[in-house]
Amino acid sequence: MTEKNKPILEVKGLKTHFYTKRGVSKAVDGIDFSLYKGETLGIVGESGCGKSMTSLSILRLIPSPPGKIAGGQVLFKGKDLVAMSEDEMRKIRGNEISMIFQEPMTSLNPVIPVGEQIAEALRLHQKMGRKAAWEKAVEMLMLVGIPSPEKRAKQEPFQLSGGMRQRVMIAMALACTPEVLIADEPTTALDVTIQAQILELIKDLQNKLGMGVIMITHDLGVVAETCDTVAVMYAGNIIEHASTKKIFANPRHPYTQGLLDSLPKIHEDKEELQTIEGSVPSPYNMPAGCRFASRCPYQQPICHQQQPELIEQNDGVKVRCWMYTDKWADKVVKEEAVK
Amino acid sequence: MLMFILRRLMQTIPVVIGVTFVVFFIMQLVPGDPAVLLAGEGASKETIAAIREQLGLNRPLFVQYFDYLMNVFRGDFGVSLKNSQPVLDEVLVRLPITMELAFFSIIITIVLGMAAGIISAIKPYSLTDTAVMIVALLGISLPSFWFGLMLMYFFSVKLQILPVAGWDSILHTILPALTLGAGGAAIVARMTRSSMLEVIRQDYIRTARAKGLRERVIIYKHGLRNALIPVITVVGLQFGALLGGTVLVESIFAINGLGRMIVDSIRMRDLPMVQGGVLVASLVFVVVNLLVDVLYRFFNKRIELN
Amino acid sequence: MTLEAKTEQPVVVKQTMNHPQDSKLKDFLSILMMNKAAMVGAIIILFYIFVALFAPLLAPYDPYEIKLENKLLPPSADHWMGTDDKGRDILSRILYGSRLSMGIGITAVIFGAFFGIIFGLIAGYYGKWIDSTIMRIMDILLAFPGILLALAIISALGPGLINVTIAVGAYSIPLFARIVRGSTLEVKRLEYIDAIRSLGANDLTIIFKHILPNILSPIIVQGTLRLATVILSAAGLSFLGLGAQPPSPEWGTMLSSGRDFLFSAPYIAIFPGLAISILVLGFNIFGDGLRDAFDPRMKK
Amino acid sequence: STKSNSSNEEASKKGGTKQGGTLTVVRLSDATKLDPHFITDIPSANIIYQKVYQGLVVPDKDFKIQPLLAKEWNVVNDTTWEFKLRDDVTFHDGTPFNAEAVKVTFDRLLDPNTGSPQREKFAMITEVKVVDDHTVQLLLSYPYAPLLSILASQEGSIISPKALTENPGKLTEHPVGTGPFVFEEWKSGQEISLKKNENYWGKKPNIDRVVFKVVPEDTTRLAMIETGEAHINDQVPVTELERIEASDTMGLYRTEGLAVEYVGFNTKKKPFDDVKVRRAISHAIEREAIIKGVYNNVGTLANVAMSPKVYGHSDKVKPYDYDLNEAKKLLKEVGYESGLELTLLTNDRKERINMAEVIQSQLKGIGVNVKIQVMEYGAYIEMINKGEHDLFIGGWGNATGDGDYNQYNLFHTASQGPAGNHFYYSNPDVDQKIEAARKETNEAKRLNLYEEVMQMEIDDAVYIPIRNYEHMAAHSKNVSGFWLNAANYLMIDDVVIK
Amino acid sequence: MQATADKKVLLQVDHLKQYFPVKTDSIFKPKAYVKAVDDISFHLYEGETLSIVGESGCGKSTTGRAILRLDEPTEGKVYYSGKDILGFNKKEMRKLRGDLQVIFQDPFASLNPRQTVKQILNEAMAIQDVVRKPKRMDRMLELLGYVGLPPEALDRYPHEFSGGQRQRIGIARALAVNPKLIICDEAVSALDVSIQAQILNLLKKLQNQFGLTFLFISHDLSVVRHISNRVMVMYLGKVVEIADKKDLFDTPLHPYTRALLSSIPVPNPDLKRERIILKGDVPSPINPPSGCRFHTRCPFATEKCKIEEPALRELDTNHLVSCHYAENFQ
Ligand SMILES: Nc1ncnc2c1ncn2[C@@H]1O[C@H](COP(=O)(O)OP(=O)(O)OP(=O)(O)O)[C@@H](O)[C@H]1O
Ligand SMILES: Nc1ncnc2c1ncn2[C@@H]1O[C@H](COP(=O)(O)OP(=O)(O)OP(=O)(O)O)[C@@H](O)[C@H]1O
Ligand SMILES: [Mg+2]
Ligand SMILES: [Mg+2]
Repeated sequence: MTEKNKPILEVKGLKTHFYTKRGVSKAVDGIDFSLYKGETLGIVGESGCGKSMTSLSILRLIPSPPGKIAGGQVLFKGKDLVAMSEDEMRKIRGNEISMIFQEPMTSLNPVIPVGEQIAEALRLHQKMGRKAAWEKAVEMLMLVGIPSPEKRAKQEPFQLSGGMRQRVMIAMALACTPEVLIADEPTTALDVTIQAQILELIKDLQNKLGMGVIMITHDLGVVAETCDTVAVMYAGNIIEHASTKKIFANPRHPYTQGLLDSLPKIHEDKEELQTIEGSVPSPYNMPAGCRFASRCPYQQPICHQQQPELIEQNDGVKVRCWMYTDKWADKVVKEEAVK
Repeated sequence: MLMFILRRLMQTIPVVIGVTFVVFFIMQLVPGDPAVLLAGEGASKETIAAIREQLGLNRPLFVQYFDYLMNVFRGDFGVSLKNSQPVLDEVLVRLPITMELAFFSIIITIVLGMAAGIISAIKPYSLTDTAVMIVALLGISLPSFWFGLMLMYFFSVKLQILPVAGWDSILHTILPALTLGAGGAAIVARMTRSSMLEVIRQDYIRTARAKGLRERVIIYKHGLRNALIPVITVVGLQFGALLGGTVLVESIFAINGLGRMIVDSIRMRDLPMVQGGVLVASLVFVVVNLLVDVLYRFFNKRIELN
Repeated sequence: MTLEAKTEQPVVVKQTMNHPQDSKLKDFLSILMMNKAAMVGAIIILFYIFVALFAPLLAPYDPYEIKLENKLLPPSADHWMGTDDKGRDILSRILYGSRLSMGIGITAVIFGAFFGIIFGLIAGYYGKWIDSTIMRIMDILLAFPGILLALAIISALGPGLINVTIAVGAYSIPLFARIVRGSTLEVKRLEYIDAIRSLGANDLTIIFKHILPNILSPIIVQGTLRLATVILSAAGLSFLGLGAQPPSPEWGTMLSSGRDFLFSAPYIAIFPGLAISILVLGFNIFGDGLRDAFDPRMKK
Repeated sequence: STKSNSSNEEASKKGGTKQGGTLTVVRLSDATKLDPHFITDIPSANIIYQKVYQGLVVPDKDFKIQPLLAKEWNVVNDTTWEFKLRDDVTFHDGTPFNAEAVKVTFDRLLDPNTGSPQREKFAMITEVKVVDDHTVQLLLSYPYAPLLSILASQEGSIISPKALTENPGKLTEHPVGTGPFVFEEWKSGQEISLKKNENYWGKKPNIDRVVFKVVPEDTTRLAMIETGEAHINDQVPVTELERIEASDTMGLYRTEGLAVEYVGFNTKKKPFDDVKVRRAISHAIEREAIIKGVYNNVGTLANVAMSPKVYGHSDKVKPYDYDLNEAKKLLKEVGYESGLELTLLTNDRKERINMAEVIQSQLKGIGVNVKIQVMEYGAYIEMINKGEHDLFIGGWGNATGDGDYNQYNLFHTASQGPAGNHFYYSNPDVDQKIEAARKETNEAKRLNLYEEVMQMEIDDAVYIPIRNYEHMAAHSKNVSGFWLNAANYLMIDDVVIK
Repeated sequence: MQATADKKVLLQVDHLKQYFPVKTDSIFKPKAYVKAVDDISFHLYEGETLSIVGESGCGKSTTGRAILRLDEPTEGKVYYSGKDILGFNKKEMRKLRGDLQVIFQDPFASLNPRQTVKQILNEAMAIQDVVRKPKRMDRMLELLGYVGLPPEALDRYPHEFSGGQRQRIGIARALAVNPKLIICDEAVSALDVSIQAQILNLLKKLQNQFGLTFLFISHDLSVVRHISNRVMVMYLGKVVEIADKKDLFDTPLHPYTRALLSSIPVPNPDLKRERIILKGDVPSPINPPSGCRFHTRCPFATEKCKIEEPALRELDTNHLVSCHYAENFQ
């Protein structure tokens, strides 16, 4: 993709913590990334690693209390969203930055016709009249490929199938032609054939509208097919960030490696799959060192002592692992790992 | 929808028949002979026997019940043992009064309850919220007859701004409706609050926020309508409780309603009146439930899919 | 079949928890403790239970002793809550009455819950015509306005503590049945029920060992809330002259006989009224707290 | 003769009486039927008695019989009574009142096909003979001394012959009589209204209308009087006495009644078939405490089951005195010194429950353990009619004010059960004397007979007399001129509303 | 292990139908049915893994449940070891249940939250009475060993385990009664990839160890490809294709299978495949389309497909397909 020099969205050291009675859960703990116009950034990682919270933090939609943005900046076209007033923020939501949620079943208001759910954002942000907004809503439904959109617009969500509802969500998100679209697992609830339709649709629309897309998923297949760059998250951190090709061809971080290895490959037969032993540390009680250290096949003392930084390698791949630093004792292992 | 209503109406038939059956046989268990009560002080055995004969109380129970049922289907609810008036007339005089009372009460329940619930839910855990909820809890915890008498004491006897009893003008309805509606209002308030808080946690509210809508729009347009669904159910159930409560309120405020009629008739062992009264009361209850279901469906069409 | 040496070392999430049963209870209690309202409710209820248990020790006078010369004394140092129209000490009567009123409440709820649970479980588990038959019968019960049902039952059985209990308990049956049926339908769909079924367990085992324990929380919540209602209904029956038999110091009876003095000696009605209201309040807020504590969203 | 401390009677006499207005009377329960031949309850009778309907004779304030529709009467022989009727009376429907009307009324009452529950009271009448248009004779099968008292009661009301022949069924809901008030409307369960009879033969009432409203709750009724929403409440709880007296908007009217209250024994049931047990318990009840403590001194201490207002009463008969030692001694004699368990049955009237509690507490003193059984009226009646009770609290209304209605129903063997003898008492001597008294036309002899009978009953300790009724009414201070007769009928002819 | 023709048939499903009545508003309208499974036949060889794939709602779970008689099938026959188990009475069925076990999708819902692992396993053994009481403890430890859980796990409650561990408990419970056939209904769908891999490895290991037969229900084709010997593709209550895994993945003969295979996102950005994007949504099983049920979405549908329902026919050895034009894809 064409990388314009200035990113449209820049996340710097974002921290989102949950202050609960059990302690502080560091769901997002220092995230940095940039998104350029027309680019699709994939965020992957296993369940609970903080993907959704990252995206919600960008729009300042984290449930609060108990959640709170504890630090960092989210620069949208140079302005810091974190520091904005709620009124200003509202002007951006749904207008310049939109979001598609994971669950099409529950993310639409069950008692309001879908057309109205699209039109209300248009009336608000584009100052359209009732009629114009409705017509535009119908047009949007047509754009996302819903047959007989005039009829469908008047229906309520329960009358639509899952795939259609997800399309409605997309139409809603795109109605005001935002510059950034955040798609939080837009297809997990859907069948593969429908998933293919939806992904195709998002890609099409992105090409048409040229927006930056953040695609959140844990399906590496989806990432491979749709994203330009990928950020891999683990326990509230990005642990690797690179172009899609590079990550799949040559994963650096042991976690990324483990993840790719544990996928059953559709075009090869293996009797036994690779697995990653152990489990994710509790978000209430993060280890001092690398968060993957206890599960890492290459772990060394330093890994347990200090958390590595996300460091950009020569080839532009960013990785958060001691192996790729000078502090790593056993260079051989590192070489092997790179290979 | 029409079909749904029709089917539900059909379903009420066995319920209503069941009700008459239960009433009939419970009343047989009740000690006390209507003939004796009608005969009055000092009546001889012969007099009592004559009255019993005259009322047809000598026939076998099943014959009595069956006859009764058949007559009901023909629209004949029998005559009161007490004053020989057609039961249907007596019931129809009182039904509108009780319905009026119930109507005003449920209005109080709904308006007061929802308003309080919304006020509470908008700023949960605030001082207002706590205050409103404490009042609501008190409302639930007061025995209604006690509350009614207190209201009467203050507003009618002390302040003399409202009439004590009767059912003649709109002023007369205030205290009884308040007495009857207060408990329900408290329940509805709490329900509305928790339902609102629940709804506000839902994904679609997040969606609405993500669209950049104002908080007010989110609460009233996206929140309230959904929050009302469980509230409607509660209001429906409340209506049932309310019908039961009319007995006490009608006694206190001397309202000539169905509840009091049934109680008086039970005391007089006036079986046809009890039957007729309970039959109509339960019909009302069933119809109200049906109405609630229809409303429920209206607000939440999703359940049609199941 | 050999035990493989190389087993993947599983990670046990909470290494520290050695007594799961305790910890569950503790979890639950700690959530309950955090809910201030529920604590207030629990304290109120415990206080009443304490009073009920030690009424003979706490009561300054014999609650039954009639001293007509002392009648209608206003509250004073001798009689903190005054005396009633027969010269009995109201405080002592209220203290003793706690046994009756709570007794009625608890027994009635247990009575209602018992049958409600059985009907609800059977209806929910077996479904089909059994379900519709049972639920129609429940509808019939429900279609009677509650107090009328109670009235009918009491007229049939005669007044008295036990019959009042049965009467107000009976109206709780359909309510419990509905809740239990709903929860049963929900739990029945869960996969562990299918799992146990596919192991060949019989219906009784499934219903009582696997479904019932998992639907207890709504039942308990409903139970505490019902307790509140039941106590009020029992008082309402006393108002209609169908409550406990004299000279029982049952609160509803005291309250309703006090209404004759509402304007001249209001304390006769006020104190039992307060006793009822506060207890009902206690059960209500405790029930609400329980509901929160049982709410899976509050757990983690 | 009444203890009335209210100013209402005097008020009506002085000054120019104000005309018009609607009198509102609030009452516990609704009427059941308005046909005098079928009425069996006071609330119904009260609506029509002396208001819509009148009889040949009427009791005055002292319950002495006075002429009404009959100007005069004489006893032709033991079994023939002749009445001279007024000739200036018409029924509300315009039919003239005459001897024929009397005949038609009584013929209907006596016709077994009518099925009147009151028929038996008049069973001694064999024929009603029209002598001329305004003279009528009642022929009796046997001498019957209290005839006038039953003619004066509401059952003796004379009904419009036109209404009777055309549509007797309608009389249940629409009475047609000769009284000062004409029936207007009956809203079942709510109120009954009567309006002034503009063609009344006697002194026309001051008020235009009277409404009897049903207000079941005691507190509410009184509150209505207090606020002026209603004028008269003739059922006042004894506990409110002081409050009413202290109020500046309410007045209290009190008058002695015909009814009595007593504690009865089921003499058929063990151990109450033993007169000693009955006497023991009679000795152990401190009746004065009940009058004062429970009844707040409303009513007087009864000495027999007949009120002083009833013809035949004697104050020479003395009940058992309060003597615990004697009671214990008697119990010991019959082997109950270690205690006795019994059940005291009462209906759910508040005062009676209170009385039961007090009795329970009193009997504890002689080691008798009383279980109180409160029953709702219907069940209570059924229980005592079946004779399943031990001890019960009962009362007798004495609607006619004559000793026969009292003694025959309460104590005659033939009256066991529903008719009134719930003591299941049977004593041939008593039976015989009651029958004799019934036929005795000599007043002194008759009174003597009753005195003897009552003494026998007390000796047999059939019951423990407790209280002679006193009727009370609370009224708004702006009404005056009403009174309650001894049978608790509200009299409103002279009412004035300020 | 290969499924060969001379293998013994363990389970035979013949013309199985499962219709669920749906509530209609009308009392006059005929009752409507969800035709969740509509006349399907297949068999399972001993020791093999047969997978059922297809989109959500196509009747996979229903098939599994019908075989287990968790729901009584509307019509058809199920033979287990040659015996018609639908004719079994309650008692016989209870006994048979020892042979047929099931592992469910949701590791959170499939264990009674109020029972410890010990109680769960103990109850399973007690119900089927497979192990005498004194020996049960040893057996439980053995079972835990198979699924890779430490002995301490016995005293814990399900909520104290992670999803993967719970799924292991479910597997241990199924193994406790020495089953021959295990139906895995989406047994790994709810798990994260790395845990999914652990469980898949475990299942394979156990199959090798005990000669188990699996009916593996999933919609994840890469998982299916990994674990199965043969694959059956369902669409809207019908079988559209059954074949050996290799045949199916290499030469899918049904247009639906082809679309399905091409829809799977492959975690390889270099692999650019030609994707068949289907139009429209899955039709309702209450009113399935006439003729070939797939014709509404099929890119190759003709008039014939709308009218005539294709039979399931053997186009290649062991490769059955129900499409009029399957030959075109050979
Ligand atoms: N309300 C909350 N209270 C406390 N912690 C929370 C809350 N919501 C989320 N978290 C924490 O935030 C972490 C990240 O959650 P998030 O939803 O971002 O995960 P995710 O990567 O989107 O997972 P998934 O793939 O399951 O959607 C979780 O581990 C959880 O502990
Ligand atoms: N008990 C039931 N009552 C009514 N309809 C049912 C019932 N069980 C399943 N169905 C319907 O039968 C169809 C097939 O369901 P089934 O659960 O077998 O699908 P599936 O292939 O397992 O789907 P998934 O991949 O979502 O689990 C669906 O349309 C479903 O709605
Ligand atoms: Mg997420
Ligand atoms: Mg399934």
